[in-house]
Amino acid sequence: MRSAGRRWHYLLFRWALMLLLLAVAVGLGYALLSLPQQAVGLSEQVSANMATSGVQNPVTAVLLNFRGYDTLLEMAVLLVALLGVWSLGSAEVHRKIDPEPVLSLLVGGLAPMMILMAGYLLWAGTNTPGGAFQAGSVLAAAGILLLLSSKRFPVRLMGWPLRVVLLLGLGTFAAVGMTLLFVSGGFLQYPSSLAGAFILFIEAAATLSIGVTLAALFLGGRPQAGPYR
Amino acid sequence: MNWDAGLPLLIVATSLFSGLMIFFLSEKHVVARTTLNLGGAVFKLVLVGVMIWGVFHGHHYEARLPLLPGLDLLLRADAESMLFVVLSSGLWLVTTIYAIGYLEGSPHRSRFFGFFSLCVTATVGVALAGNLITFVLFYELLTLSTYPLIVHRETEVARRAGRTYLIYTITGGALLLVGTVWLYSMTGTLEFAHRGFVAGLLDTHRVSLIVVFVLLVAGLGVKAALVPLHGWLPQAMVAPAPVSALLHAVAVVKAGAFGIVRVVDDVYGVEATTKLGVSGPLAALAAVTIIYGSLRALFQDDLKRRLAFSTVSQVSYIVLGIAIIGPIATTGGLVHLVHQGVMKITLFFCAGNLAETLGIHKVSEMNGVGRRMPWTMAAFTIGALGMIGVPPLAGFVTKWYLGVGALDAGQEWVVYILAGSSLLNAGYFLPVLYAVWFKPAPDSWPDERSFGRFETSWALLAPPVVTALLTLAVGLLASAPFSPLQWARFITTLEYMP
Amino acid sequence: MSAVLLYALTGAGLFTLGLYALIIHAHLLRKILAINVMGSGVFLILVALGGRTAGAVPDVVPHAMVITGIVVAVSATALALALVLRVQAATGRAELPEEPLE
Amino acid sequence: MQQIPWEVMLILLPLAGAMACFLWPRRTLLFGLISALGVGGCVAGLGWRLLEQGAQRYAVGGWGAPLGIDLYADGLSLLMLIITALVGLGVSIYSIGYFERRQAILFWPLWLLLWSALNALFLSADIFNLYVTLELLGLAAVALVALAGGANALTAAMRYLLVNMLASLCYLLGVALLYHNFGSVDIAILAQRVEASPAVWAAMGLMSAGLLLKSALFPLHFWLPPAHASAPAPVSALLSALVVKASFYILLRLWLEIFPQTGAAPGQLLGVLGAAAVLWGGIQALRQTRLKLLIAYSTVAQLGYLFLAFPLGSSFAWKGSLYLLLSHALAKAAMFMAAGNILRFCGHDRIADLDRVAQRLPVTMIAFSVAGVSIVGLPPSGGFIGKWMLLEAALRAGQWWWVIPLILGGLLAAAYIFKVIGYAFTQAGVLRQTNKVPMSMEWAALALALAALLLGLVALWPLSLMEIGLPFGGSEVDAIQRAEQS
Repeated sequence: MRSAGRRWHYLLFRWALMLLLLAVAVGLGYALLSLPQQAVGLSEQVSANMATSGVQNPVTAVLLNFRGYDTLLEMAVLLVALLGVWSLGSAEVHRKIDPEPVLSLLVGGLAPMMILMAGYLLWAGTNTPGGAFQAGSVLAAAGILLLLSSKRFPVRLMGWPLRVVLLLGLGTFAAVGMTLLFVSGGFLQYPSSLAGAFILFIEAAATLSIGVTLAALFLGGRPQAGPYR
Repeated sequence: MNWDAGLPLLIVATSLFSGLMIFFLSEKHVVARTTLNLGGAVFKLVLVGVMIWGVFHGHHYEARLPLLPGLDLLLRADAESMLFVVLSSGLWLVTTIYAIGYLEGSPHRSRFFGFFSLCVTATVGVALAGNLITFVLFYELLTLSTYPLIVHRETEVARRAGRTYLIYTITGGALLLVGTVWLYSMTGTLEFAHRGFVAGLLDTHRVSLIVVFVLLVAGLGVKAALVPLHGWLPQAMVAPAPVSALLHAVAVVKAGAFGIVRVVDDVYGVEATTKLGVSGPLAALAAVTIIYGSLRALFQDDLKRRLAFSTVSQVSYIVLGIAIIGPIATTGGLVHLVHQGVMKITLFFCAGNLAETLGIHKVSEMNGVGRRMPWTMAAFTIGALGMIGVPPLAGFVTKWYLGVGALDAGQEWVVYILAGSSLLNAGYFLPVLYAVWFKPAPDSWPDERSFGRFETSWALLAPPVVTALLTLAVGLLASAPFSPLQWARFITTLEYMP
Repeated sequence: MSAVLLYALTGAGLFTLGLYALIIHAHLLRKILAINVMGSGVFLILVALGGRTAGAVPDVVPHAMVITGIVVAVSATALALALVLRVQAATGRAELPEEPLE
Repeated sequence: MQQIPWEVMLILLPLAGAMACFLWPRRTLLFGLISALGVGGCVAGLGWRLLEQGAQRYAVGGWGAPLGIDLYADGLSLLMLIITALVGLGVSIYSIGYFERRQAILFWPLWLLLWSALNALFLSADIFNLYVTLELLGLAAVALVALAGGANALTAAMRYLLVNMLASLCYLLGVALLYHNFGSVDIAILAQRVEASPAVWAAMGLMSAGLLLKSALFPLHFWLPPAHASAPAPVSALLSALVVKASFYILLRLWLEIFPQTGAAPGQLLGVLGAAAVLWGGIQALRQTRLKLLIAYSTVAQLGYLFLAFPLGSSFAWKGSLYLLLSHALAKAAMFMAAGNILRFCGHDRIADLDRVAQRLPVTMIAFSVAGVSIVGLPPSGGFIGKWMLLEAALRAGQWWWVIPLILGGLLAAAYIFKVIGYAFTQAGVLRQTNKVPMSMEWAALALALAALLLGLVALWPLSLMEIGLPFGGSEVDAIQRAEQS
């Protein structure tokens, strides 16, 4: 009896929730439909300032120049997520299994390709779609493939070298921002002649960091070496 | 900062400073603690003396600390505050000496004397408060600093009493706060003034003013132990005797009664109080409390409990005097602030002596104790006779003024209340006195301790003797200049004369 | 109805669908998936409405915002997944207790 | 010589400190304390500038809104930064003694990142940037809760993370709607352009819902008690004192700037929920048998007070609410620290078994009691000033019914605070095995508690800071007061 009653309650709850969310969806849809049909947003301002942004790809210009500060904080978000995962405990020891030969072969061939691909994406990001995040993701995928195929990274790289690479993106970004404070008098205010170079520099560092951070997140815990062991 | 602003601050700070210092002393530092205690008390008394001299010579003592825009913490020496300051700082010195003797060798004395000093700080603050918010501030501080004193013994009973005390006083404080804010939102000022500061709102905000009056009196009535808000007081007598003395005579109930005086005289003013029609109900409430407290006291065998119910009754004389609305009755109420203090503190000191020296806690154990402890019981007798209103003791002066004042104000019913109450007072004190002096002593006392030369230790004996003599003096010398009575008449003049 | 609005409405649908799943399902993995569906809905709305410009070039600022949003979502999801594993290891269940622990 | 951009320093300094701590785990203490002191200096610098020059706007990258991101500092931001710096300094000192090495090397970088996120949040003038800071803050907070380890902390962290993610998405959807309606994410520009439309209503609903969830307003508080109670003590202090306040701050900004003309009904609703939170949180706190849960429920109640300003809407009410926020931050941090000391000392935090803590841990007990005075709202304390202002604002606005939760909440708070103090004054003679509590942990708690008390005596100073840039609009109440007095 009791379980039947419970079930009935559950169903009632489900239906009520569904109705409520339906109302939310309708309201949301109505709000969306009520938006102006035409809107330029900030596209005019973006194109007007592209010339001084140092890059040709407008998305990259927004990400690393106009709203570069967001991206700086976002690198910090990645670092926090990693520290969060590390604070949960150490990574589980990988089971010692021999990867199948096909996987081994595939990874051996794919990983260098992917790293190359990441480099291209990074470079391309200055004028066509692409950039540090795309490149970093591909890099991370390569790293995860290597981890899955039980490739072990040398223990001595797990200590400070790993931490340096993890910090590279955020550190470079912040350092460039500070340097510019003294050079051009504004935080993250690039001199337009050097903007491209600075952005590429930051992006390269960020790519490495993003790739390694994502791969480290995949491990799900602290590395088995170094002071964080 | 000039001297006129510094003095009120200094008077408050002496006990605050010594209290905070005492907290940091370890139990073993008896000499340092005693020095701080007595030094603070004596220094405060000296400063109060200076202040009286100054007020007499036309100095205007006032210290302001801005609290909120347009609202200051204000310490000010006016006639009413001087009355209460003299009472509390004088009795504090006596009580401190008593407490040092009483608690000798018991644990947690640093904590006790720390809060003891904070308690007096709060009381002096209440006395010197120049506006309602300052009053509220020190009133709440008083609640907080007395709680640890009530639970000092850390027994289950003490903790229960402490809990009851908090439930009553914190709720009362909340009502007082609401009333204060409400009043401020109407008037834009809270500064005490002779004849009050609400006169301009009588026509427009009549209902609000009545509600605020009820809130304020309810908040203050908790500490003044007006029936039905008195429930905490008899329970709180589990605290050590010096704390009872403090609660009943110096600090807590007095702060409540003094607050009602302030509200009627200096917030609303007697005129507005009458016009709002709230003085009659207040007088009625006081009368009910007087009779009820006396009736309950009649049936208590526990001595301190009997005294506690007697306090419930006696403190309402003050409220009654104020609520009768008339210069003579007001004088009687105000002077009772002092008179009740010296009489009741004597009685509690004596009760403490009985408990400490002979282990006597009950009235039924007091047979023949007058021969074992003549000095103590002599003091007790003076206090008790004063309470009954036997001339020429302090209580007589009060009752005389109240009675004449009531007749003067055309409220004859008060005389019946006074007569009834005096009969009841006699009913619960005279049998005790009879037993003490005329009944034979038992073979042994419940828990006797020997103190050598005197009937008890000198620190326990001197305070009640001194306060008993004071009881005699304020009655005999009532018409001398600077007696409490003359001072109360002076205050009344300010309130009633054009 | 323009394509832009179609995408945006789909996004709104995804958002509410995800919200429903988040509330209904007890398993933590499903909850995390539901939140990611909600996130996709928000990102879809954000990007789609950027296409309301007159010319062929859309407003790119929302694109950059979405990239930022995705990175944040990935980070949070990674932390959430790692937490699920630890919760399961500690309590034996990949679900939250009905009543908060007291 | 141009001006030093203190705003930027406030964000970058803890960020750099976090990176240094991460890179050199053996030197966490050094870098951590340098950062804490440095942030204090930067706040002082910014405060000085604000006092001299008024509210400040800083265009990051030199672009300026709407294309770029602006930082904006006025009195409201400044006070939030100051309180963060004070609590942060206290927590930093406290955690020296609290954490063992293994936890310390993770705590310090996470805490400094959290600090950076808080500073960035209080300085941001851009609703999308606020989203990023909110996420940074949320993830750091979750990670810090999980640092305690154990099933309770892990499930609490999990729940907290899910709530955070959900709330952030709601907020982000609102941002999307506002951007696509008005073409900017800058608060000041939006404030000029915004006009009532279905999209604005939807955005207000979504953003408010998300932020209320994060601020744990009743009935959305379910996640808070387990998270705040099971985290390590310094983290509990940070969460209750600062992290929940951050989302409240954003809500406050949005309501003051972007959604002021939404009519009275939503404000009344928030007020009702706040009143319910005060009562419900107070009753729940009273029912708890564990000290940290009691304090956590007290946070639920105290957060309710902050929302009582919404139905009143006068600048005096906003200031009162902010004043309560500030004093609650100090007092509650002190209280959680004191609870941490007791937990360390006794090995448990069951209230009924706090045998003789009053005698054996006097400094901690004084800290707890003094903080309690402010939580209850007794004079003289910051809590009293805040309550007084809200009471006065309610009575002046003729909405006397808000007095009831304000007073009842105080009585409930007194009940649960004195419940704890009462148990500390026992004669229970059982001497269990106890652990030593470092001096720094006791005195850090006391210092913050005394600061909460002091806030009740120097009210004019914070109140005058609240005037910088007039974040709460003109001071109409003060004007009325002046008119009445003259």
